Amino acid sequence: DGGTFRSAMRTGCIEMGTLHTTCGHRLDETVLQGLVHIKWTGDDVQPMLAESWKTPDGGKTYIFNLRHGVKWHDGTPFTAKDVVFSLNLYANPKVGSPWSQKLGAVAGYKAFQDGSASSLAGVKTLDDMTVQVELDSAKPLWVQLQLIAISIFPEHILGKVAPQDIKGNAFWVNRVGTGPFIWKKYESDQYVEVDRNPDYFLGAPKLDRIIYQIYKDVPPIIAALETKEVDAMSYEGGGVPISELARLQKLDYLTVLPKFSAGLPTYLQFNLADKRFADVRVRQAMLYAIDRKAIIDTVKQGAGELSNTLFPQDWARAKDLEPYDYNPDKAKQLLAEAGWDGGQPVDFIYYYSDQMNVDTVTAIQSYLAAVGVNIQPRLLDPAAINQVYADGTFQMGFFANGMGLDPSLGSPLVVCGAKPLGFGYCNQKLDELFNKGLESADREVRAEAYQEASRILNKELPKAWLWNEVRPLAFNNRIVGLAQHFKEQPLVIFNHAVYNEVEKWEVAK
Amino acid sequence: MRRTDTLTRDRPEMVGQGPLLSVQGLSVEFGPSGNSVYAVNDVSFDLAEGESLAIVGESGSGKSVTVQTLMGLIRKPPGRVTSGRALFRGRDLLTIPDSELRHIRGRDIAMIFQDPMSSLNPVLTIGLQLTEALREHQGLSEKQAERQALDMLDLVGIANAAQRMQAFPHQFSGGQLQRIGIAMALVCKPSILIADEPTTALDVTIQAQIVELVARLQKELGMAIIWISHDLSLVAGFVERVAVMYAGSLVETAPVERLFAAPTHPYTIGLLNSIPSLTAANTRLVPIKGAPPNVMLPPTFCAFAPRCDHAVSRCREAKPVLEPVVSGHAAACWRWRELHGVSRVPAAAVATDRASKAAPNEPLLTVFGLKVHFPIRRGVLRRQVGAVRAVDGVSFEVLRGETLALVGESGCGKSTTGRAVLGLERPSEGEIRFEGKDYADASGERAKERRRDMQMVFQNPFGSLNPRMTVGRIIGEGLRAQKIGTRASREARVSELLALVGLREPLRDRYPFELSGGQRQRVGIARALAGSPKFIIADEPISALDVSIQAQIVNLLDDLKARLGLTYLFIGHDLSMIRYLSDRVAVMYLGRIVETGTTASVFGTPMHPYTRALLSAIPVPDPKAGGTRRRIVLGGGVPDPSKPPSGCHFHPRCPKATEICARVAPEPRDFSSSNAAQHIVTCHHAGEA
Amino acid sequence: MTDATAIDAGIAAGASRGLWGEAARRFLHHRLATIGLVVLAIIVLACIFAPLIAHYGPNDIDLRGRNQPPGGVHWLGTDGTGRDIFARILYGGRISLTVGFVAVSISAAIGIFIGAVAGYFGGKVDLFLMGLIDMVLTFPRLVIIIAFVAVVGPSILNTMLVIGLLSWPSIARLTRGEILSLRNQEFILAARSLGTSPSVIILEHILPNVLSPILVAITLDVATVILLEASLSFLGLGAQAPAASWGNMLRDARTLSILESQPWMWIPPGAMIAVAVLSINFVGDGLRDALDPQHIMGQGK
Amino acid sequence: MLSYLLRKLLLGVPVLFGVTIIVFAIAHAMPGDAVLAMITAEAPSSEELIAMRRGELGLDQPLYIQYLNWIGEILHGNLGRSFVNGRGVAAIIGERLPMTLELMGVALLAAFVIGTTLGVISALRQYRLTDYSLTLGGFVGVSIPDFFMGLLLVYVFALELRWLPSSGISTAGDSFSIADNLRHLILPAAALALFRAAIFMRYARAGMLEVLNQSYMRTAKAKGLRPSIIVLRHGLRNALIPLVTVFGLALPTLFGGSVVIETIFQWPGIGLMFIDAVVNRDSPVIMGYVLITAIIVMLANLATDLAYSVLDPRVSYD
Ligand SMILES: Nc1ncnc2c1ncn2[C@@H]1O[C@H](COP(=O)(O)OP(=O)(O)OP(=O)(O)O)[C@@H](O)[C@H]1O
Ligand SMILES: Nc1ncnc2c1ncn2[C@@H]1O[C@H](COP(=O)(O)OP(=O)(O)OP(=O)(O)O)[C@@H](O)[C@H]1O
Ligand SMILES: [Mg+2]
Ligand SMILES: [Mg+2]
Repeated sequence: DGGTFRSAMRTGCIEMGTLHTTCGHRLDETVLQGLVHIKWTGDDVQPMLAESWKTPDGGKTYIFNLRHGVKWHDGTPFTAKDVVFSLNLYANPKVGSPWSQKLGAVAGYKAFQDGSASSLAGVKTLDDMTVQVELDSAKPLWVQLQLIAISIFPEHILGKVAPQDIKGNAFWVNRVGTGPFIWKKYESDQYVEVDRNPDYFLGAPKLDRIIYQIYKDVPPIIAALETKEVDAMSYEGGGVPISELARLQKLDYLTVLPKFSAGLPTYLQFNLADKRFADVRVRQAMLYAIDRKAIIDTVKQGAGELSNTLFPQDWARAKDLEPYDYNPDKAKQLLAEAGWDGGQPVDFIYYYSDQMNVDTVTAIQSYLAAVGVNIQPRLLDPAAINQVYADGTFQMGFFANGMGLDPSLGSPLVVCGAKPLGFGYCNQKLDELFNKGLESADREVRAEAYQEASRILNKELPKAWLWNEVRPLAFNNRIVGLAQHFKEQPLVIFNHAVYNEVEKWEVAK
Repeated sequence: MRRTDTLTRDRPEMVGQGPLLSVQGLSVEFGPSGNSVYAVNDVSFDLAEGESLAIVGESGSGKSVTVQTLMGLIRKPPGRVTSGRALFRGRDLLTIPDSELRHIRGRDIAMIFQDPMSSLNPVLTIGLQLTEALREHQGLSEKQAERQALDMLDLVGIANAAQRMQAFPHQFSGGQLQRIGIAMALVCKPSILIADEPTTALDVTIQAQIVELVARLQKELGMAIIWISHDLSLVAGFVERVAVMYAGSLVETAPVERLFAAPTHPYTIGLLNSIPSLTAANTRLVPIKGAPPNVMLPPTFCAFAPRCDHAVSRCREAKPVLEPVVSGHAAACWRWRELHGVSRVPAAAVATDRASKAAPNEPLLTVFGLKVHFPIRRGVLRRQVGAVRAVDGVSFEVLRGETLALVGESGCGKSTTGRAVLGLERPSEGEIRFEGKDYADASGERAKERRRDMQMVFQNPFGSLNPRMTVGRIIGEGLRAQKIGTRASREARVSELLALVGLREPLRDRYPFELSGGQRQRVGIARALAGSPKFIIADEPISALDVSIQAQIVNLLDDLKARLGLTYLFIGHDLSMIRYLSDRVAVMYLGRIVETGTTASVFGTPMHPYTRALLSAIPVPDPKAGGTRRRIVLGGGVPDPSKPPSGCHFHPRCPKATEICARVAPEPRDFSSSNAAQHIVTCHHAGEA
Repeated sequence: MTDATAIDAGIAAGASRGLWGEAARRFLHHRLATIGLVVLAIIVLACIFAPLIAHYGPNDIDLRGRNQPPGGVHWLGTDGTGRDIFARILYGGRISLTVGFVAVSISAAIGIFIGAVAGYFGGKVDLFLMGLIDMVLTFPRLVIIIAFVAVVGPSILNTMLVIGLLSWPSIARLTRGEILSLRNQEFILAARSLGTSPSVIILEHILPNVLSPILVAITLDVATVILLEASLSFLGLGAQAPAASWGNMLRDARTLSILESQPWMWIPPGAMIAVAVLSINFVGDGLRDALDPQHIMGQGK
Repeated sequence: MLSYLLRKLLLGVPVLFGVTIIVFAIAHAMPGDAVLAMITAEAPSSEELIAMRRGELGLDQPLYIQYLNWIGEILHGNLGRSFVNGRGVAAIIGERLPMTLELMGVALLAAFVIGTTLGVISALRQYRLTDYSLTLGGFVGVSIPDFFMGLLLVYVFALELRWLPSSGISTAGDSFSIADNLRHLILPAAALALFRAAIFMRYARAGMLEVLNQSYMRTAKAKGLRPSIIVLRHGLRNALIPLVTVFGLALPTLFGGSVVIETIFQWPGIGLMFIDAVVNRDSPVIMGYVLITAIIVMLANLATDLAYSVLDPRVSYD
């Protein structure tokens, strides 16, 4: 009797399926599996359905040796066909997965997309248990960077479904995978129940089952954590709200990790198409005007790491960055030099509606007002924000983007012509540096490129970097293994890493 | 001879027996002390087994509160019994706990209420309402209780009782409901029946049925009865003793004959004087002057003093108590001894010649074949499925300078006729000629002319005055609407009108709620007179007023007629009043006029069976007449004007109906003995013996 | 006021003496209503003169002095960004009360107009307008407001507009019912028989008489709308940060820690909503009694 | 009666038609659409993909065509398909409606029973301490917004006293049991009910006071009936009649309230679904929701009319 682990889950998009949402990946860690998963230590990937892989040509061709003896939960053996099927599914234009870009480097992707081919030319089986993937050009970090969020689906089930019907297919509420837990039951907006898979290829889990309890709102999760109705408040909803930390820390049955790095750069967004923000002095002035340290110390109760560039990774940041220490006089001076017109209000959008972020926006508004920048905050939901982005109808904003895993993931924010998040920023030098970082597997080489990039980003401030987000997490001590994992993890990379080794967790006796 | 027994009940040999109910010094107040309504002040009376007592008094005089206190029905708070005892078979009803009193209520003392419709629970079947008291008090089974209730319904004359037990109150007519109310009160065979104005809300013909029924049942069942009324004439016929109340106090009690023969208290005398006599010649009514009393004042003086011609300073300083005048007759007046023997009609009364002085036979208004139908819509598409034939072919003339009275039961179409004449209701058919001009479809200028020439005085003196306008504005409204005169001249005219109807100038800035009923009605009259109309329709202008005030208004209307040369169409149902004030009478039944003629001929020799029944139902303020008059009690209730009976509308209730009546609507025929005045009757059997 | 001057000053002055004077007297006799009115007046005045009363601006943050309990400097303490709660209560009251009054004014204007038209003209017009009323009544108001605010974007102005545009049916119904029952009152007939024109009948006879029940309904609606704004703020659709409204102050306090250990953040806005709603309800009750002709008549009898 | 019902239903058709137009307009006027709502920074989408997805959902067609398509679906008894997960809207609503109805039904019933009882007691004890305290309590009840009431209840009963679960419809993973479900129901239902109980109380009190002044109550008393019979059989029956209207009017507000309460208590009803749909710009679901609630409210109004005629024999619809 291994007991039940109840995990809070703040999502309602299970029915849509892994291929179309960004929010259901946690389930794939326990039910479906990928070829590889990112290690919970965050620094490497770990073989899963692929037992091993090699690249004979320095990153252009990958050969994956699949794990033998793996069975789908319904008893069907897992084979190379499933892998080819799954990669094609992600890339299939008829499926329309937002993740398809992850396979953008695979040979034949373009042709598949524009309809001139009916599958990815670069993906093929070498035998029943071997798959070969060929890329357009050498990408030494392809597996580490692109493959981690790709799940492998059972061809014998989903193969029968027309690609356009994949979204919202009944499969997603009755998933058949290869993972440590077997899909048992889904109750819409209530929970997903998964049961122990005794035949799991990494060993039978100790837990009997996991129940993912679904919540729409954060306060109920906190209450449930407190009343022991759930065991874990991990990344969901931004972790434990800062305001509730003290309260949870008092409870002896919880382990609270108050300063868990989220690898999440937070910044002020500028619409550079608006002439007022085209002047770099204006952008710099904004940063000088805000006492970020005070905000982190107070509103965020220490939950944030001051940052002056895009990358959260220490190794990717130069040491000699301009710190932009709080200096309102300098801010005023810069604004004056740039001829800033303080009378005109600035439309300022944001979408984190939790109290801490609202307070943060309030503080920012107040600091900016003090130097004569009159922002008018406007809370939007994602759809509206995307519309606003598409139309370019905003002036400033307060946002964060998760890119903890690798500095390269930050490129969509700042490279030339980046859509929709670039907003007109372009620096060829920066683009080159990003490419350089991707073309090598050597940490030294890459660090050099990214540090140079960090300097540019620090100086030009295409976005005004504020800090890297910290997410407090809390777990019930009842579950052994869970909190330990997080404690040793350098940063929470969304929810990928968490469920490695879930088969080893257990309920405390 | 029970009557003699009770009359002499306080002779020494009777004392030992003791009365069934003895009320002593009862006082009831409402509201917080210091700001109380002194509803009942020191009231005492006895009731013997089987005796019938009437308590008479005007609205607000404390009649209901008195009897409701006995039964523990007043709400406390705000009500408070401040003194007194009420011994019923030796037990004080005022002090025994409610749980005990409950067993007396309904079983020993039962009550019938004024408005039959509202005193029955609208959502319960009458079967349930009839049986619940039986089951409560006698522990009967449902079956047994039902049987008894059925017997009782039979007794009060509800046909098809078994089936009707399942019906709800709204499925009965007013008369039937009151019968049910009576059955409900009698079902436990109480020893005292209290009837609180059980007929006031009913039509004249139905009222007669009920009075007859209660009088009969009282004799049959041998119970004592307290009958409350504001109408002295109504009770004259069938009670043994009368107690007159004024402002919460008993002012006079006497055996009924004695009260009529030798009233002692000035108020009683005043009441009797203000009732038009059916038998006496046309003497001018003698109203009681002034307005009803203010019950907010502590009862430390004679409440009638402000209205009393004989009041002296003592009357205003101390409150008189009931003193025996003769055995069985007591009065509460400081001066009864001096006033004793003062004639009922004071010397001031003038005999007026009410014969019409105006040139006869010149019609001012001619209504011919008037029909007003209100459509009834039903069904998914709201199609018209029928019509309420409120007025269904009415023709009459009003001669210049006369008063034509339109009488008939509630709902027969009197008001609708009046409104149609005035243009407030669009006639479906017919002609309305005023001074020769046809007004039936008048609009614009013509309608405006009509406004100036004709006006209306409404029935309800409160509802017809906008509660949010001052008296001055109300009276001046017509002048403003028709843009007559300047602002100043209108103000002057309002003052003139106020004086004309006998209202003091300062009242002009009051609001209707600050006025008494009589004053309100004067305002209504002044408003109607503002544009100097030639013709006034008075739609039951006195029926909502107290008896003592009615005479004031009637006299006022009379004076105005004489002074301003007005012509009236007077709508009413109080026949004795109509006889008094009208020159000619038109009797209406279910949308049609059945008989028209001079007042003398219609009242003297009524020809239509309906008119006869109506006339016979008039209560006579004379106890002696009560026994001798033969009432024609009509069966059934007033029929539904949307489904009028075929042929003669009256035939289902007509004692004389024959087969032809159901088939053919009779034509009007003139039965006048002289050529001067017609006497038109619409009946197949008119003139038959 | 003497009789003579009352006549000179015309109806308005006369009214203050008689009916309305009487109503005012009754109202003042209604103890709770008087208290409600006084409290409400104090709140409204305090909100209007907020800059004179509060020592701090509603948005003056003081990050180092956040979450301070009530004390000598900050009377009601400070919130999560060190803003003075007392100041925010006063400025927030401006928004909450403005939303209440403006939204209800809009709905009352629409409601009275539509109700009056339906009631007075009857027939087909009535049928059509009743259909419209039914339609708007079947909408779950909050739900439509959520969708609507998503369209026009959250702001106080939009909130007021939307609430106003969706809340009129009850007032329209009431107005229509009152007018229907008034239409057949004898004093209206009397006015018609005097040749008074329809417009004068509506203005002088109908409106003053329907106004009092409607006035009562309106006051009660103000209370409802204040609560509705709070619910909208809960959903993030009411007043936008950093502006304060009682509703979003209450929402800001929506964490268990604050509930437990920083009651100065939620008790004041909660209490203000309750007190305002309570006083408005009391005032409404008082008006009901004061303007009810039955009560007035009770005097006469 | 039947004809009345028919007429009402027929009248309902144009009303519902109007509802569809307004709802469609609102759903489509919201900034952003279902495709944009799905885009996140982690999964940026190309413009072609966005266009393709719009095409798939039919969002590229002119609005009136979209409206006609939708109406066409409705006339076939469908409500269209969710943009988010492609499931039939009718099926989704059908799955969740029972939960919302359970919550609302229990809340409404509890509010009605509690409110009426207290209102009647308050009326019977008019101007006494009980009356004053109940009236004051009622006023406080109507001044607390739903969401704050929910929070207070969770704090007191789930966190401090640990009597009741803080959220959900049943203990996740356990086989469904009524008792468990009811335990979960108590707090959200109470949060919805208390406000309305206070309203019912006020109306019940007023209604009962009015009834107490009616002469048939005097008649009942004059018959010497037991106080309980007088109050219940004669009084309450009549006092209930005006309450029916209040009951009917409470329903639309209850839908609004349940959106808030379902969010706070993670009650998986249509309110929660609606909020998600708004965020996701899932217009078929938004429209389906409003249409269904409008129909329910309408039917409930009809039921109110029926209840009226049952409670009050004088009322006859023709
Ligand atoms: N509940 C009450 N509160 C205050 N005053 C009351 C109450 N009930 C009766 N009164 C007052 O007591 C007085 C006597 O009323 P009562 O009903 O006994 O008169 P009545 O003679 O029966 O009149 P009516 O002919 O109108 O029935 C009236 O002035 C009335 O206003
Ligand atoms: N607007 C209307 N619509 C439908 N029916 C009406 C309307 N007005 C009056 N009636 C009906 O017409 C009939 C005659 O009404 P009317 O008011 O003329 O009677 P009445 O003789 O004046 O009675 P009462 O003595 O009660 O005043 C009644 O049955 C009444 O219900
Ligand atoms: Mg009475
Ligand atoms: Mg009439």
